Amino acid sequence: MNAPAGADWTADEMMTVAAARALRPGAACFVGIGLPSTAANLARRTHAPDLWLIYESGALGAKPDRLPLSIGDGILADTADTVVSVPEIFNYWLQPGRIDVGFLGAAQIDRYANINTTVIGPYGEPEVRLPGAGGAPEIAASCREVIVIVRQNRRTFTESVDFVTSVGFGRGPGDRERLGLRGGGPVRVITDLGVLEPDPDTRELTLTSVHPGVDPEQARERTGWELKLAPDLARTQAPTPAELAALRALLQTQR
Amino acid sequence: MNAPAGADWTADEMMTVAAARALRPGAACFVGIGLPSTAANLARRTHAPDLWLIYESGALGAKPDRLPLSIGDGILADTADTVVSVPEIFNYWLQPGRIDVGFLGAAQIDRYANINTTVIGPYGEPEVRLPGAGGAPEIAASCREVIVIVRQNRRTFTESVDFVTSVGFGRGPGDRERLGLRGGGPVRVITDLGVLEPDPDTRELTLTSVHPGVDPEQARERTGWELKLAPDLARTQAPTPAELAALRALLQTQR
Amino acid sequence: MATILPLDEAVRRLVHDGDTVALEGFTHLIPMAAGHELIRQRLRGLTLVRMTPDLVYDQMIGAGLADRLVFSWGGNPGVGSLHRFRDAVQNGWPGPLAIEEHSHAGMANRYVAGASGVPFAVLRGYRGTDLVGQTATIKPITCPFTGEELTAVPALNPDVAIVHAQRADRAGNVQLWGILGVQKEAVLAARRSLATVEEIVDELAPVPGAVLLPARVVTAVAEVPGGASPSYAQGYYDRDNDAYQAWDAIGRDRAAFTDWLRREVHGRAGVSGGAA
Amino acid sequence: MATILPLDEAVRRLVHDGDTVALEGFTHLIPMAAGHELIRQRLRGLTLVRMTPDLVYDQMIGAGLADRLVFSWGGNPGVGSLHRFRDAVQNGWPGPLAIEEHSHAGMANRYVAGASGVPFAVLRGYRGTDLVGQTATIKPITCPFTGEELTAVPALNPDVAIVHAQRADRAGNVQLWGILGVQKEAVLAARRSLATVEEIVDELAPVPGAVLLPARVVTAVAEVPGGASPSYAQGYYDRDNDAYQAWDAIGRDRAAFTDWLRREVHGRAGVSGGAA
Repeated sequence: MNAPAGADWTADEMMTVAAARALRPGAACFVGIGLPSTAANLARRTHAPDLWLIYESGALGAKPDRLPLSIGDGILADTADTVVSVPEIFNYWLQPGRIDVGFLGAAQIDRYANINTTVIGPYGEPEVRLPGAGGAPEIAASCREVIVIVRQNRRTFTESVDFVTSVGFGRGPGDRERLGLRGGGPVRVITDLGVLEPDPDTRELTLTSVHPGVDPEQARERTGWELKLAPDLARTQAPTPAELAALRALLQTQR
Repeated sequence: MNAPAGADWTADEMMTVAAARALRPGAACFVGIGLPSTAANLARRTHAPDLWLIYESGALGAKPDRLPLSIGDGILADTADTVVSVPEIFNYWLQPGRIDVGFLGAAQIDRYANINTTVIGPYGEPEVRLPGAGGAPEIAASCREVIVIVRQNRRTFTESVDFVTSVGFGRGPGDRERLGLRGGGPVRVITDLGVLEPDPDTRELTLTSVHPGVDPEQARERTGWELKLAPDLARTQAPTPAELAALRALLQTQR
Repeated sequence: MATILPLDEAVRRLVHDGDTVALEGFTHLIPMAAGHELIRQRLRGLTLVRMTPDLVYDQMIGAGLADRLVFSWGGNPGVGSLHRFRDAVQNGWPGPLAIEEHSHAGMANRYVAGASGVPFAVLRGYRGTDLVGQTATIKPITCPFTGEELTAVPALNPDVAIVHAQRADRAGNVQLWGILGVQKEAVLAARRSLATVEEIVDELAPVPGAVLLPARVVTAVAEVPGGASPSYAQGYYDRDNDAYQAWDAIGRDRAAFTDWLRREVHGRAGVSGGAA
Repeated sequence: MATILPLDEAVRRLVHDGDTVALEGFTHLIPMAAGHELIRQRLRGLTLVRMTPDLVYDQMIGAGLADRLVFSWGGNPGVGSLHRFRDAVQNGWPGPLAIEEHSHAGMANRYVAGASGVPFAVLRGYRGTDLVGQTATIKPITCPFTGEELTAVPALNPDVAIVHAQRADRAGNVQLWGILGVQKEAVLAARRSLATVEEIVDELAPVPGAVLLPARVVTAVAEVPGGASPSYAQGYYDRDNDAYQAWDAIGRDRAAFTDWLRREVHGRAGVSGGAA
């Protein structure tokens, strides 16, 4: 809905393509189902065929030739370099910092990229009870970097989250170190409007790129805090025909 | 050498047969190489074909058709119900108390069945450096019961051991409980002269059976403490022809 | 040594009101049929434990079996929310449901500690999150060598663990392969265990990647072909994704759910396979 | 990603004077040839780590590579003592050898902690034994939930882990099966790792019970057929029990050992297989 008039792609497609581009060839990538899995598998079909996909179900080096439908889809075990138990995936692979990139979604995210996927409203008297933590707190703590994919609106981008399920930068610089979190934390929040990155000094999420057709003011309106714009605010490169074709072919496999 | 004149078996054969008889059908038995392995495999060939053999190398339910030559012999993996890693054998099998019987040897053993397999003389200036602990301390701590097999002499059966590698009954009643050792501890020490069992009240090893041809005084002479004799001191049943035949056939397989 | 029993008899012998019960299976091999049998036997006051309460727990919670849920992620994977779970937590329907909430890493380590016979596990986890303030079973622990502060979680030792697997032999050795999940640890941690299997065979041919649960840690085995449906059993059948989609509408509405329960669970006593 | 290298080149790149080095393999798949290459390269000041120092460590200790040994059982399995190890501990020949002594359970858990990125592991072990008084890396720890006292041991994170396996593919994924030992944990715990393998193949066919070490946790792979001899490689060759027996006489005597070292190790530069 935010794609520019006349564009042959949607805002969700732009978001997925931007996320795929963020994955370096050869990286070990901890993948959740949904947009992260789509983005990671798109990267495998475009610039990063050797991306090493890890699913929390225990599949190491999965190479699905279609989009898996769950994090425990049989195609993951069938195509993996090896399958390990769930305790092993968390203890031997995630916790020691072997994973380059973790992908997270969010029901709420604040200016320091702290994420809520647990509850809207008070914990004891929830307005909306969400699924909860799953693998997210330790993905956020231990991956070398974290990428968040989430659609941008004021309900989601809130001044403060109702519950910290996964720590981004806590209350600002030094908090990750103080908590002993050994991964680098969020490096990028990719939305349907643009890309936010933590300011190197303040760690506050700052708009660094807007997607084609998006006015930066739109992004500010859809953010629950006073969103800062990077001085060198960039314009995301529109999806290339090759990227779009690969993405659509990938989504076809889900049928 | 302690077999009675005219016997067609040796004291070592008597010792092995007595150890085999101590194993109940169906028991899960943690087996070390040497006499314990011979005794356990003899039991499998006589009264306990369903004995469940566990080797610390990770073989669960091994069914070797010959005597394995090491605790990691290939025949163990080939015939096991399953092979697990060394951390699993200790953490998932031994530590939680799943093993009925553990077999131990000893370089020294005291009246409370504490065992030394580490060093003769002071630790820092050893007279004889022995192999060390291996799996023994946790076998002694966690198996439901422990059987010790060792040849009886004053060098081995000492007033006090130079180093406690594996705890029997510590300094007497209540010590295992105080230390949080959840297995029952040694139930039987089988030697080439007879069988010693802990006194139910004092926990002191007491001679409860002598093998055929052995004078109880011989056992006392070969013990470094004032060995008590059970009031109902028994005479071990001599090896039966069937037991001897099975043992000798088993030992043949080692060639 | 495992006893081979019909499913209803196995559940009757192993599971009692008030028990702590863990049904495990990570997307793959979810013991759905066993869950339905628990519902049919109208068990009450259970503490249900599971890393990923999904359809089968939504159904058991909606049917009123549980007083308490210990978990790390409660959703309909790939579809959305669990509405019976939400209704219980948000509105106390059909009764109040206490929750004890962890992360996957914490739950996995709790089972590992339980399987290992130690009272707690240590991990890097939870620090800085609001779970620490809500869940009493998360505590700090200091490394006695480095002084570093980490997190401790207590062992999980369910009264009963229930898993589904591909095969068992007649002695009750259970073999499973594909996505392995946390089933081995759940069975080893539990006081009693039930494995439902696709088939009982004379001999378990070795399969690459297969885990074997020796018969002596399995209390009972029940042959329940299709017992993981609508989840899947690698080598036997695929996941029924439509059923997961369809569950959303059923679970969303108390009346639709109650009707489903009557028809598809209580109405199917003696039908061996899972249904949703 | 693993690099495929000749053995001498791999050792030159990965192992340096003063390193902490773990050669693992539990009776099965002992990296004998790699040990001999360490001797040939006259490395010095090593801390050698291994659950079961046997022939290969007797040889390395006798050759003067080690300042320090971290271990849980040092013997010639099925034969008797390790005479070079005894000579070093009892008489300081060829130099003093400090020892840090554990039980198997403790060592296994130390590798698990190292592989898991936590600074310590918790176990039921050591309590009441004299190891507690001799080994500084054994400490009590209290369960924060039950108050029970257990034992903590620190993580092992060797600079280099060396293992032998049946096969690797050209990307450096390593496959091993049979008795698994603690090799996976040793490799995952180490900063760098070397796998010698019986053969490098185009495709790793799945084998029941096989463990795969993904190429990204392996630094280098060297093809060394017979590299575990006189121990064995399941599916390739049997254990040479005569060599273990013969070692007793060689190891017992300093002159016989020195002669053996000159002839069978230093005299065999470039010979790929293990020898004893």
